[in-house]
Amino acid sequence: MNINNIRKEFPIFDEKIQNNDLVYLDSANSSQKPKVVLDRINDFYSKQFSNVGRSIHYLAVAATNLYENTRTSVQKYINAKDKNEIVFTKGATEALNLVANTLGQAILEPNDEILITELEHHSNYVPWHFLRKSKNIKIKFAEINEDGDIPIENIEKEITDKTKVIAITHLSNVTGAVLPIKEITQLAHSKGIVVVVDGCQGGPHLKLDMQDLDCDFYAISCHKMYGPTGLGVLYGKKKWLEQLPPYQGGGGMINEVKKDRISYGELPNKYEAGTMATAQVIAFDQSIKFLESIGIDNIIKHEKELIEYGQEILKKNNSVKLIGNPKERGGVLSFTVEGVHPHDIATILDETGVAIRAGHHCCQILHDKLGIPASARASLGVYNTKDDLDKLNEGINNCKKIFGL
Amino acid sequence: MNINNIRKEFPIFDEKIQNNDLVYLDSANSSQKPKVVLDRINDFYSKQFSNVGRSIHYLAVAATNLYENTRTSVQKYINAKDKNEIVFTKGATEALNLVANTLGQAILEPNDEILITELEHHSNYVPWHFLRKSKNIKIKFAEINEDGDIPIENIEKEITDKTKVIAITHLSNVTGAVLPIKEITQLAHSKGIVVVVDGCQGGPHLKLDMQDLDCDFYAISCHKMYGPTGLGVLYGKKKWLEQLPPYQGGGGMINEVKKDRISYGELPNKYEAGTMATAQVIAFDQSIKFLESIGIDNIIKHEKELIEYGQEILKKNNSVKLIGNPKERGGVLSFTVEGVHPHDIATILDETGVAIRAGHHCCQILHDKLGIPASARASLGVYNTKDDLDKLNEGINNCKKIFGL
Amino acid sequence: MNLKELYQEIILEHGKNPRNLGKTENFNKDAKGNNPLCGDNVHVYLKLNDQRKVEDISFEGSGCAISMASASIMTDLIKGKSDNEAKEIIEDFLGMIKENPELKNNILKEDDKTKLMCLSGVKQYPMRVKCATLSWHTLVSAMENDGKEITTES
Amino acid sequence: MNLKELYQEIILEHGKNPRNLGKTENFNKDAKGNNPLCGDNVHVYLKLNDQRKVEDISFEGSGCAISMASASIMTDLIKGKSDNEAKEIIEDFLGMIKENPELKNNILKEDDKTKLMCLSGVKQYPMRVKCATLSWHTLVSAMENDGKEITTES
Ligand SMILES: Cc1ncc(COP(=O)(O)O)c(C=O)c1O
Ligand SMILES: Cc1ncc(COP(=O)(O)O)c(C=O)c1O
Repeated sequence: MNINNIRKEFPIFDEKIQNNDLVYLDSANSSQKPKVVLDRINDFYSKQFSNVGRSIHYLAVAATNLYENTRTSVQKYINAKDKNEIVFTKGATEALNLVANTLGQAILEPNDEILITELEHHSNYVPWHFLRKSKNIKIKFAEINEDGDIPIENIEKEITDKTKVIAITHLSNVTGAVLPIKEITQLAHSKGIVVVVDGCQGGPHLKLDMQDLDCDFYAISCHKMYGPTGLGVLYGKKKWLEQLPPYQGGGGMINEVKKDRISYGELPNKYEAGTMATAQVIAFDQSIKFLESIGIDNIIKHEKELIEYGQEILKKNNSVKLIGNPKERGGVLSFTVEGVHPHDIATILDETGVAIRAGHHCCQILHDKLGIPASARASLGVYNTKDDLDKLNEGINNCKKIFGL
Repeated sequence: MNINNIRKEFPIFDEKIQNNDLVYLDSANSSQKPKVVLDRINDFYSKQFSNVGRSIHYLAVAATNLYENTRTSVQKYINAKDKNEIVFTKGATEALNLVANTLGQAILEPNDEILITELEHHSNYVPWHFLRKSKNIKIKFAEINEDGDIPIENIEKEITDKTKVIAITHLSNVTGAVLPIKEITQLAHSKGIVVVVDGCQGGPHLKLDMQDLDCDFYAISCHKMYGPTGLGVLYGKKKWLEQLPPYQGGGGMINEVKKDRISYGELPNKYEAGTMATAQVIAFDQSIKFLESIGIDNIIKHEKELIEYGQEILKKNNSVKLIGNPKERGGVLSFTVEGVHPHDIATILDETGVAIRAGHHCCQILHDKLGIPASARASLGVYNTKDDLDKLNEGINNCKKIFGL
Repeated sequence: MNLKELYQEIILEHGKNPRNLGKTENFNKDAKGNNPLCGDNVHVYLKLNDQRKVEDISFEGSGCAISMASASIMTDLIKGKSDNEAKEIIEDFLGMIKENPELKNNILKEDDKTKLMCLSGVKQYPMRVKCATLSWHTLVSAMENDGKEITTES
Repeated sequence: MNLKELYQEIILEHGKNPRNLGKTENFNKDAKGNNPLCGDNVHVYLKLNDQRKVEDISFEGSGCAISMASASIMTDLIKGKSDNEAKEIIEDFLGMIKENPELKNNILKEDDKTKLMCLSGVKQYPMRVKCATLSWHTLVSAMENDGKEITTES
């Protein structure tokens, strides 16, 4: 894996950002895009564009085939059994809303419990919260331990007879903790509990193997996986997608429409109402190919080195406090600096081209628990280098200087 | 308005489709995209990419501003009062689902009636149908007259004390009928009825003036307006968007998140959960600018000429039967050919590069009413010419020859 | 691509004058098929006698020349066959449309095979394959009589 | 852009040692403010006496140097002013942050104005404007005492 060649595939690194080289450490928010993806979007629109699945002229047929090819690529990439287990959505957030809404319609009863964790992103909490009101569902929170991990015992002890769903992140976007999904699924399934995984950070950083994880649903955010914005993937086991009701209604998802009744189409159409994000789906095939060309094992190895290096230098920097110390950490280094608020850190780093995120990162519950209103987060992509982390550290030192620390 | 120059702005017309020039008559399905839009997508991704609304580094701030600029452009283009009345969705279908779902939660009671029309696209029927089951709502259908129009009397006579919502298309994607939305809104509002307009075909073909129409909601499909796929706009009057509950939950749409309660953000964030279609929104600004640079009045005039010419030549062609004869027809010419099924027509036309759509165009109710299983549809965009319609007519003649008619 | 191959004489003729159109009397098995994309639908009726022979078969429905011709030819060829023979013919036909260059079964006579092969023109028109196969899938469903409505998405 | 202008001595000092932090006794008006994007929040307490004079004012909350300094300076300057004077100062400050090059009011003394002008560095940092204005918007809400929680989105 040659990092210089990889960086060359991302046009943005040719740009100067306020006269600085870009040190992009905000990939957990959204990753940059390789040229192959951009070219595919452009080519599709300028040479092959048509809507998919509706018309039968040449362009429409070709576009439909390309669209379905991506479904197959995703199926293979995440090792799903059937291509119809892949549903395209507008993002991971929609995917999680789809699951919460349809499980809510079909299998949840008042007083049933949904178990989530203190690590969850708002996108894996608010959709379940809706069911509190509409269905009188209870939500329980598995607690983090002092390392910012969720050990399986903390899950186990919150499970009751009423627990119907465990909705859990694969990789925390704040502590970077990688959760033992496979073990959680085994435990959950032994009790008949449905497992929904928020795979937003798992997508870019981990090997995705649905047969191994055996979860019932897995939500992916394509724009964090070197793909276009406005696209997500919901993986759902066929038995669920067949059994659950549709989520949105409209063109393309129907079978027969009469004035007094409507029957719905089969998978995958059932969950893809209306014109989909055609160009984005077609271009996402290139993101998968890009990931495959490097190899997820190489990516994991590269990022692990960076994480270790980052931890090392930040730990040496007194007044920096790393958030979490999970057994297995992926992609993310969150921290606070004694005496400097995260927003001030972000602004000062930005001045030298170092882009990080400051705030609660859509994890207010976790920040409440940690007793801090906000944190600073440096998050990694395949294109980052140790040099980027050195610049991060220099920036932090600059903060300390400005704040007289 | 110079049609040759306009065509030059669309790269697809430089392509050969199976050795033919492309005669694209499927714009009601999805329009082709001008180069400015494609360049904007490419530029944004390759030089300026970041997620919006979350981070405070330079790229994030710039992207957020660009994103919000499009909101303002759309506001102006459709003459909405407030930029926060513009909500970005994944498509018109999602926009209509959002409205049906949130009205269903907030104001609809069992036995209330929704009035739609026989012209409606499935996307403006299925979302309301969901409320039949979940809320025991009734759906009534205003009938078409023999011209494929919905005269206001046909609306008026279906209104009862129970009618809470009229959901209606601005321009039929099959008969091309332009409906008198302004008058319908006046009538509806005098009875306290909410008006939801499916503006998918209104968007590209009509002048959009929310103050004039005065409807409560208007759904737009950006990919039919020379914009990217995976994007729609919901216009909603502020009083509604403020009053109605959120639709999807997730990052970005919250105010405060606690373990036992959640409060939601203000407009426009409330309805934009999760990472949005950032690049698509930013590029859609160019679609608006493209439309403005030609001028909707010029577009209307050009398309009217084409429609008249098309009607003229098709009427002369015996064995062609035009569907509908509305007072005002926009953008669409649907027809059948005696003795040739629409699919066969589409296949035969395709052989010479003429792309039309065959089927029920997501309007099964209408086709049932017309007593035909399917129709052929030629639909127009700003780039079409009389020559395109001549080729359509030649293609139809070729069908007749092949079928020995 | 070649329109002439798609719209061969025999297709056009069967499309225009489909055989076995209507609802056969005393049918004991039936199934509906539907193409949600375009609105085509077909209803296949079957009379299977005690010897499991297709005593009568017919169809109702509307569709393009290809789908009408396909249903017409299908019903013509299946009539009088045993259910096992019918299954073999169906499988052979679907295999031919999908990938095989030729029909392989030894049940049909050569000129019947020629008729069926006339439908092979759709291979070059992927979106039209469904038109040619809908009635066949529906026949399978009728024979299994599992009552499941067939859509062409599968 | 210039970090030195943003983080002037006086900002850093107020940020580190905010004045009037805490919950003033006997307050009769208060309001909460919140920036949902980053989690900053502030609670402003106000004692308005019978002559509609701000007898006491304080705030609780957490935030960045800019937001703490802004609330600190604000409470310092508003204390002792009549409600009309307070409103004029608020308007003037918000106008300055938004677009005006200078403060215009005649209520504040020159060195108080200088203190406020130290916050003008945020103008070059659009995402930080909210940090500087949150406590001010919250003060408006407290004075109107309409109980509405302020978010920075408006
Ligand atoms: C009248 C009408 N309504 C709704 C839709 C659905 O729009 P979209 O597929 O962009 O969600 C369409 C387009 O197919 C349409 O023509
Ligand atoms: C862990 C996690 N879950 C959910 C989301 C939401 O994903 P999206 O914004 O792509 O819908 C994110 C990204 O912000 C995330 O990091």
